Amino acid sequence: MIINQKVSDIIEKQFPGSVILPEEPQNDYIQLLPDNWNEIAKFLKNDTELKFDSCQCITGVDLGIEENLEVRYNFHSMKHKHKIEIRIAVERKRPSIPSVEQVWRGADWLEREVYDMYGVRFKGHRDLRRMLLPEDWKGWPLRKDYKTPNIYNGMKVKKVRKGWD
Amino acid sequence: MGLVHADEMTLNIGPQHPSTHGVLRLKVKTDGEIISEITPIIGYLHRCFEKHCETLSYEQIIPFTDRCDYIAAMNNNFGYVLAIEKMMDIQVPERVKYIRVIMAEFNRIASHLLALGTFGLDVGAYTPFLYMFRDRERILDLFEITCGARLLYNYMWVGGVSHDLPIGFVEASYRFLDEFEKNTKEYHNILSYNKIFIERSADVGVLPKDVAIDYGVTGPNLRGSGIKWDLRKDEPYSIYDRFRFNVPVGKGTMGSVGDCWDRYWVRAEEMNESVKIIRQALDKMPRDGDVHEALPKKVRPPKGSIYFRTESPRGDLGYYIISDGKGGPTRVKMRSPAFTALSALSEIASGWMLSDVLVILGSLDIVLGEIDR
Amino acid sequence: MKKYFLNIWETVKTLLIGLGITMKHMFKARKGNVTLQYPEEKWPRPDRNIGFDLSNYNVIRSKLHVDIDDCIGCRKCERACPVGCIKIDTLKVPKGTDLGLTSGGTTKRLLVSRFDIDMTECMFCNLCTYPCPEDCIFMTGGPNSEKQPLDYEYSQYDKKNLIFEFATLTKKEIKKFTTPPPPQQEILKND
Amino acid sequence: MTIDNIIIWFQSWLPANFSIISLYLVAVLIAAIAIFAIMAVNALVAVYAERKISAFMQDRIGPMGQGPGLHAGKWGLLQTVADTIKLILKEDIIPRAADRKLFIIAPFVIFLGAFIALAAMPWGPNLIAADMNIGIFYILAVSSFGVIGIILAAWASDNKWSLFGGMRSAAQIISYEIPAALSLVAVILLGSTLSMQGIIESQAGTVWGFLPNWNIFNNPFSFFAFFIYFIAGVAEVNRTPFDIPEAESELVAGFHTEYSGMRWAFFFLSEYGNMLVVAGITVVAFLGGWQSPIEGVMQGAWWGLFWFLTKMTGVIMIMIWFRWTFPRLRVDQLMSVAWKVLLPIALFNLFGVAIWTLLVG
Repeated sequence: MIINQKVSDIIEKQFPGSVILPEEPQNDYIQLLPDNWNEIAKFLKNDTELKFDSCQCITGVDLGIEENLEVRYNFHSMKHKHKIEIRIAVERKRPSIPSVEQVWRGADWLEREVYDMYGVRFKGHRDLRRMLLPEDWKGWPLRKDYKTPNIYNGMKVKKVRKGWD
Repeated sequence: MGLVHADEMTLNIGPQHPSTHGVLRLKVKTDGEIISEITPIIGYLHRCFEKHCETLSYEQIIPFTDRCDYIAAMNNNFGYVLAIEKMMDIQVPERVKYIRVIMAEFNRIASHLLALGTFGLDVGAYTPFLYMFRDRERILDLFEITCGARLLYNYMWVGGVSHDLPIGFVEASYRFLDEFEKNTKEYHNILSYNKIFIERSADVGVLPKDVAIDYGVTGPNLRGSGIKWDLRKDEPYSIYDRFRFNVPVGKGTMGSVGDCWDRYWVRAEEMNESVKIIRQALDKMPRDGDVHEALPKKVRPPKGSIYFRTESPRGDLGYYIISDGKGGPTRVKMRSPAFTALSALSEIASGWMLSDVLVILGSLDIVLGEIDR
Repeated sequence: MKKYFLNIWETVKTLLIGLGITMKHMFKARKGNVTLQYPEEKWPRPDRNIGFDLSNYNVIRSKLHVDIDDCIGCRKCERACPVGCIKIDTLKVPKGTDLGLTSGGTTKRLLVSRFDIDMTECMFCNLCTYPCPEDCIFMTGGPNSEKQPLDYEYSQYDKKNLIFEFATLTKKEIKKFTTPPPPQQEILKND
Repeated sequence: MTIDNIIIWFQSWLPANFSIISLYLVAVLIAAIAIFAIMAVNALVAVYAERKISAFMQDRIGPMGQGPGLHAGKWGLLQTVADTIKLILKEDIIPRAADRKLFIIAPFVIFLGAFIALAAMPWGPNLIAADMNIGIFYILAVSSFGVIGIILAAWASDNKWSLFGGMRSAAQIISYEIPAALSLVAVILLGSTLSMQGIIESQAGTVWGFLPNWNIFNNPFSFFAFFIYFIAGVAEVNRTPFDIPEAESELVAGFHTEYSGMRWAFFFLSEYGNMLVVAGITVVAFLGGWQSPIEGVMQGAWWGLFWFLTKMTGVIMIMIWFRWTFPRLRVDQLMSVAWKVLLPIALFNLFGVAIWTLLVG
């Protein structure tokens, strides 16, 4: 879509050096650096031309043990009726990214869910707790390096039955 | 003279409670009847949908999407298969397109009937609930003769549908729609215009426009707040651009815009719009054609990712699917509309009475299966 | 003051309308009802409100059944099952052993020594029935009622009883089929 | 058939020196058993009727059965019997944290409220357990006894939901007593007596030649007083649209959340007993009690009983009809209905009736 290129240019103009330009030209998404993500987010929401006022989806992504974790944001503008996807890579060892929970209130639970499943720490999130899993759960289940525990709270974890005899 | 000391009481609504619509737990602080703080605690129905998807093939995920939003399983199928079809660039036959729309809209009516009925139940009206269930039952009958299942259909496939419509389906649908249109008037008379019901729901739990957008609330809840946003109209997927229908929005008829009554009313009106769509689709549908024509030999989308949104009865249902070119997806994320709607609960329901909180919760029409996934 | 009385009037009016509707329904209660008197009336009740004949059903999802005589042991259903509730073991038979034909006319090449379906795990998605090349795994009833009568009341006291074993071969038969045929027969055939 | 009649009947064939106190006790016991039987039969019939009526109103068929065995009889006629057996056989659970003594007492206190109120109910021209000259006052006094039981149950259960139910119930019953009592005062003014039989007798005759001279038709003010009393009465027995103390979609089951088995059955019994009391007062005060609707036709002792029961059944049916049609009010709306609508109208009615009696009567 054209909107991606346009938004990418605007961000690059406003915050030089924050957009990672892809090796080959594509227009599915915009790849950003995590450093000044919070300011960019505020800009995206409040700029009259962009006005991305609705945070549709935040997806945590793990594409393999060698690669970085990724957080992908899908934004939508109720005013201009356009949408973009923004991707931000985070380190696997100490995943951390500025929170946009106070920019879009809807991002609150979505970020908590990503934290729950991938362990990505959202800096500045006011209530970063587990969302779907129990509070005492250990590990980040949707990461590729996650190993199912044998015992949870003294209960034996049932293994997937193979050949069930 | 000692001062009268009043403490706030912590009260757990749920996980087992008649009005939480599933296993939702609300931790509330009450001062007498007034609720001062609400913390929804979810995850009691978490079935690891996204983890499961990593180990399954694309076709095998479809029955799992059924089980996310078990009230509107057809719509869940619909969004998923459309996303995969878009990735694989499949053109489905005309008849399949119409069948899918008919099924999705029927399921939307069924889902809204359940939403309105249980909302009435939250307010204390028992009888409308059973009237609505009676009509829902007939829709489920139509689904059953088509695909054999009443709740979890696994009906829509990538590139087609599992079965063609059975003999007599079209006639039975027309018969149902004629009767249903008469019944909706009765529902309005017994519930919508009932003064007690209006008193209970109008001006209660107002969700203002900007708050709704900020929280990412979509679907009837957003339209109840007066914003005309419907993916079927604004970003038409499948063949929704071929039908003529209105997008009802809340106007604050009985109270202020965005109150519980408006959300209720938007759903009630949407059922009528769905009836319109089904009628047009039944009229225009090609009478014969092979529904399995475009089924791909192997469902293997090319490498890449997609975020695809459809309008489910609860709002924008998004699928984020990442494919690495193998038989199964790397990641399937479901953006559930009820999840975001519930996140707005503590904002709009704080400060109301205990009875109102449950009414507001009912008006948001959440399905815990979709929230917890 | 006017508003006060108008409000009361509105309340009384709408409540009376509601009372009228329930009263109307009371006197024609049987007309719209969809209740199924379960032990006496059994699903599917074809005349129930939409007037559908059982034979018009596309499928009924009741209980998986396998016509083991037709099974060629291709394991497609096992692979299609999202929950893994089907378990098939096959044995190779020596060349020349005649396992017979399926009703569709396909030659059977594998010996199905085990075909178990755990109906406690089945989620009735019907995915296993489509890939079957011989149409030998299907849900009972409905369009399949000629092959197998409808059965959805297969409740049991023990969970183990819900694992249905369809393979009928006894150990003796397996042995008979898997042992290579005596050499004389081969000579005879070669002649 | 008052208690006095029974004593006189005993004295007629027992030796004269027989102790009057023991006779009195026996007579009271007979009356008590009779009243209990009425309550139990009422509960049996009313529960079945409620199930069936609600089913028909909701396009269902309600309890059904085709024969003996696990079925509840033809048309589900044995449904309530089966329910009773189930309740008796159920385990009686007392929560560990509950206040044991109060928990056990509470259902009986509630039951007692309905039970002793029925003692002054005139079932027929001379069929009344105790014909007091302050009958209506007595019934009003003792029928609000039940709220104490509800609060006891709510407090003793040591459950937050129960507590909510108890608080709501106390507020509700106390508020609705006032309009109910005020509209009954209007009736007392018309009949200038407090005795139940006196009130009924004052309604003999006709108005305008064809309508029975019941208080509901007597004058426009008492016509409205009837509705005020009826609405307040429905509120007092905690039925929809005023069922907020047990509002199942909000408070799970309100004050009886923790009760099970026979103890719970007593709550149930007294709910239907209270319906009987309210219906009885409505019939006595506004619908001419045991009087026949057409003057001089079908009158007499047994016809009186017939008319009384018929009218009572009618009133109970309307309560059932209400329940299966209306949504529930919120607590504050409930209070504002009582204080802002019913009370002013009741006061106005009282004033009107007073003037009416001065001018016309």
